[in-house]
Amino acid sequence: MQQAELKDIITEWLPGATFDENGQWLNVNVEPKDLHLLAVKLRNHEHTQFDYCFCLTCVDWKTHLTMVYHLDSTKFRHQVVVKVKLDAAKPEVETVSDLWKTADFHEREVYEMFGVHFINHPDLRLLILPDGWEGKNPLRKNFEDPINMIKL
Amino acid sequence: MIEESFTTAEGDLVINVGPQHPATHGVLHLVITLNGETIKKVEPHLGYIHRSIEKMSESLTYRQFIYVTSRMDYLSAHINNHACALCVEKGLQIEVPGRAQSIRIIMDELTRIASHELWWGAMSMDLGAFTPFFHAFREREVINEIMEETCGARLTMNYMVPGGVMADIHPNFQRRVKDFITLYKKKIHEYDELITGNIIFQNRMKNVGYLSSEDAIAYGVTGPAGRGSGVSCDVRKHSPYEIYDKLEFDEVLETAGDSFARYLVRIREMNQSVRIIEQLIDNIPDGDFQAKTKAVLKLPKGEFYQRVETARGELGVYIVSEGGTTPYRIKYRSPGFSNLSALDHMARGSKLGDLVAMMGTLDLVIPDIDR
Amino acid sequence: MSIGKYIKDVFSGLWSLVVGLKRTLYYFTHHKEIITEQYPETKPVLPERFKGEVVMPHDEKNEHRCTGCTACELACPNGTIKVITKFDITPEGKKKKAIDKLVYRLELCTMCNLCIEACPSDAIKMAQTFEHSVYDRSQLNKVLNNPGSKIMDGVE
Amino acid sequence: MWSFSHIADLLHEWLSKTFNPTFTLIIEMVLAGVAVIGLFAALGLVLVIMERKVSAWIQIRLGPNRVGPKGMFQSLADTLKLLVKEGMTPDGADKFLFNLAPFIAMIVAMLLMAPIAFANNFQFWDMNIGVLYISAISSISVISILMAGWASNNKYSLMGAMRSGAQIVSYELSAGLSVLSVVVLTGSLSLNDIIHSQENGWWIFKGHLPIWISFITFIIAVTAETNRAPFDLAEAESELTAGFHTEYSGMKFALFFLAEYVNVFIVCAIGATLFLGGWMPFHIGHLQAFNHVMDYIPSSVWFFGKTFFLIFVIMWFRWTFPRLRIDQLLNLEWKYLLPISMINLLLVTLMAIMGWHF
Repeated sequence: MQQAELKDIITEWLPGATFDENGQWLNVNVEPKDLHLLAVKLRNHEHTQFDYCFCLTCVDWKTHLTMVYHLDSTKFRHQVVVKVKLDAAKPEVETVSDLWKTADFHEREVYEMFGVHFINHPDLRLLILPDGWEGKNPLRKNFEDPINMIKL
Repeated sequence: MIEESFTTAEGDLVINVGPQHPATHGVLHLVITLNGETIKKVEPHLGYIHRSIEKMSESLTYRQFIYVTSRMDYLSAHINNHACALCVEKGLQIEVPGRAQSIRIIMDELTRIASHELWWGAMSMDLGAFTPFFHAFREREVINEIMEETCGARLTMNYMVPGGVMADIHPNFQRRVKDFITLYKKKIHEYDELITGNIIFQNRMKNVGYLSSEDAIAYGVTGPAGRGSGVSCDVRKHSPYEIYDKLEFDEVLETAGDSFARYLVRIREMNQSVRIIEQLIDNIPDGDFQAKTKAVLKLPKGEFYQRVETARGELGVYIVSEGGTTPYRIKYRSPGFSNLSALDHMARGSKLGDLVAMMGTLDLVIPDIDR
Repeated sequence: MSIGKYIKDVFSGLWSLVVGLKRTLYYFTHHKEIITEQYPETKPVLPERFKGEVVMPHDEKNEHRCTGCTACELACPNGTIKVITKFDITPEGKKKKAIDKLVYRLELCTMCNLCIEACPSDAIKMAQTFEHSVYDRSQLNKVLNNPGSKIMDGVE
Repeated sequence: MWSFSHIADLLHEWLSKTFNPTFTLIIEMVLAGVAVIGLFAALGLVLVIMERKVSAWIQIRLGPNRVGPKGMFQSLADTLKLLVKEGMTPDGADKFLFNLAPFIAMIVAMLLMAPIAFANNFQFWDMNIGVLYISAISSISVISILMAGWASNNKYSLMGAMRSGAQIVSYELSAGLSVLSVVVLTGSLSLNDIIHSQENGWWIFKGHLPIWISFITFIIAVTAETNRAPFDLAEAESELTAGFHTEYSGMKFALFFLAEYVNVFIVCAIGATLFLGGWMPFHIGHLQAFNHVMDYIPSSVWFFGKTFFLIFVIMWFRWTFPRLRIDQLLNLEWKYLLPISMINLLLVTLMAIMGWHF
């Protein structure tokens, strides 16, 4: 499906979504509350069938966080990027691990690295960081670790 | 008191496979709940060699950050470097000379063969056959020597730079690659004699660690593991980079979805890699090995994503640039991380001995998972 | 399972084992296939591109080509190289920047070759040494320019 | 000619002349004990270096080549290292059983030495139920493994021990049945009689297909019984790190290691005795000249040659095959080996009754 068609079909589902076509793929910006709804449609609609989430990550923009979902369809081979702007102080978004199981691990990684809380995630625990790690999120821009800093 | 600590409330045995364990080939820590010999749950605990490569890359320039990625999946170091170089080139819109493209692909495919050979040996060793390990290293050593001669290092080459490759190929390169192909063709049937045809091996592999194609897609299992489940997930085919679209090779697909299918995919993929190298080795175009680039690279503001096929699956490099000399954020979508997430699903209900076969055929490289 | 298939299974299984045994027996009896290298006695011949350690070549007059431009220091991703400069007085009485010390910390080096690529005057290169083990980590901090060395004429 | 039996006879004569009968017996027993322990030590050293060389050559390596000529003293150096190492006992372990287990393994291996005929007329104890004695005693070795696994208080050890228990108990059956087929043909349980029954041809060269089948079953079963690869599930290092001896170190580990090799030697010696004619030289029909040349080779050389050939075969297996899974291991025994060896035994019995063998 071409970018224009994708844009039309997503606008139909979510009139509030905004688009950015400058990049490699179509970028869709949605509100956190709409994410799961859009994800279900993208995953299951017969013309989109985005069944493969090949990248799931987060970007810290200091003022806010952005969740980035890269979706691919193994049937149609079209891609789309869904972006969700999150509040930096209390980032919360609904999980998509029920739709793409790979999101389970990736969301756990984002949870510990950025502190994003995923609502309804089945097993939101630390995955990479050691047990008892509290508060600080290493990939946030304001992260500082004066003890383990290597001084050159 | 011994009895109390030994089992869970349900009477299950919880054992820690790793962080130091012969089968994990690194510091992977799996907490396994066992009922007798049958696995009830596998829970990976990661991070024992997490070096925060993503965070490190944020403070390195676009030339510097490439070398770190050799340390992610150290068995496909070339391909990792390639992915980063491609992503930077995409941002800068550099046209890579044809000579560099051919060299890059030959290097990638040699890396893939070397990686699969090490996997073959290590996986056979996990299953209890020690001899294949040494036999596989004999061929792998030849590739390593080719790498050493041209790139100056055996494992972490840092040969790809934005715009091409760091140095031209060594004068001996073509001859030695051809020698390697001759040797490879002479020895590859021994792999089948030793391991593939062996009845014990086949029984250990068949119907073990079944992963349906739907599950493989859902878990994001890519590379030979995904293709063993019948998912057409070869990035070289569906979104080709460099000159892969002009080359003749087949995407190896097996539909059984078990460990043996994943094994066969890797073995056949080596033959396809040899086929690619044979097409290119005599036709490396003349010209520059590196495009002219500025001394200080600055990517325009924006987001760039590059997908490549490493020996283990799809590697994604996601660069967010703010227009500076260093990336604002880098995400590496490593294949091992997603492949590992399917392990629990595959392992439930199997025997403890099968776990080794599954981990072997998923071809987990721990630094790739932890990054 | 029929009896015929049972017997066929047994024999094909045994045959597959015999094929493997034949292969290992071949290697057991053919000792010229052995690939072991006896390392300390026979040292490996390393190709000239092998990246072992950064060195600064000096000529017979104890002169090097380093201008102290710090390009290598900037190119290094790990902060391995530290260029300490001083000011020489040239015969014309002008002040000229030159290196006092070029400190190289081997323990931090990943042999990525970026410093050598960056060097505009080819002052440093990779050596093919590889036996770097020492008893004390401080021995890995090296000063690359020889004591009393100075810059070669004509290198700017 | 200087043969073992000759030396033993001379010694016995001299001792009888010098001392009274009771004292002679005591001295002879002490000497036998010393001989067994010496044989143990020698076997350990020889078999370890042999295994390392065999594996090295199969794996296109050189193997140990630094200590002594061609690395022949490597295992001696290893033994010295293990001797001076600290033998640790883990905190939660059952200390008594933990320390006892390696000795049980050794004692069982020592007891098995008794009825083996090392050369013509050279046997520690020629008992009339030699075969029965061996199958009875060799079953005890599982106790030491279970003991070690349980007492270590380690989950890997326990699993290894449990696997080993299931394995050894099952494979006893087909090993026993395949031994029985020779016993049936010979009509005697004494190892000496069995050897003498092969005077005009070793059992596997007499052309009986059932004996071939039982020979193959025997080799497979004893490989499993001694926990050697491809049946080394008790210590499967990629699954259970080291199985039942995970927690052992130093000399206690060395004893397990030694017991494994001595067990391999013993089962191969039994295999050589039952199927390959023990110390009997190789004869071809009526080629008198050839047969005389063969007779000239001492009987002990024949015995050790055959035994070491079988040991090599078992090592060859180890360095070629991948390991089986536990359920496949039991499948192999109960679905394949056991039925085959039972039918085979039936055939052999029929042959013996009808007098078809020669």
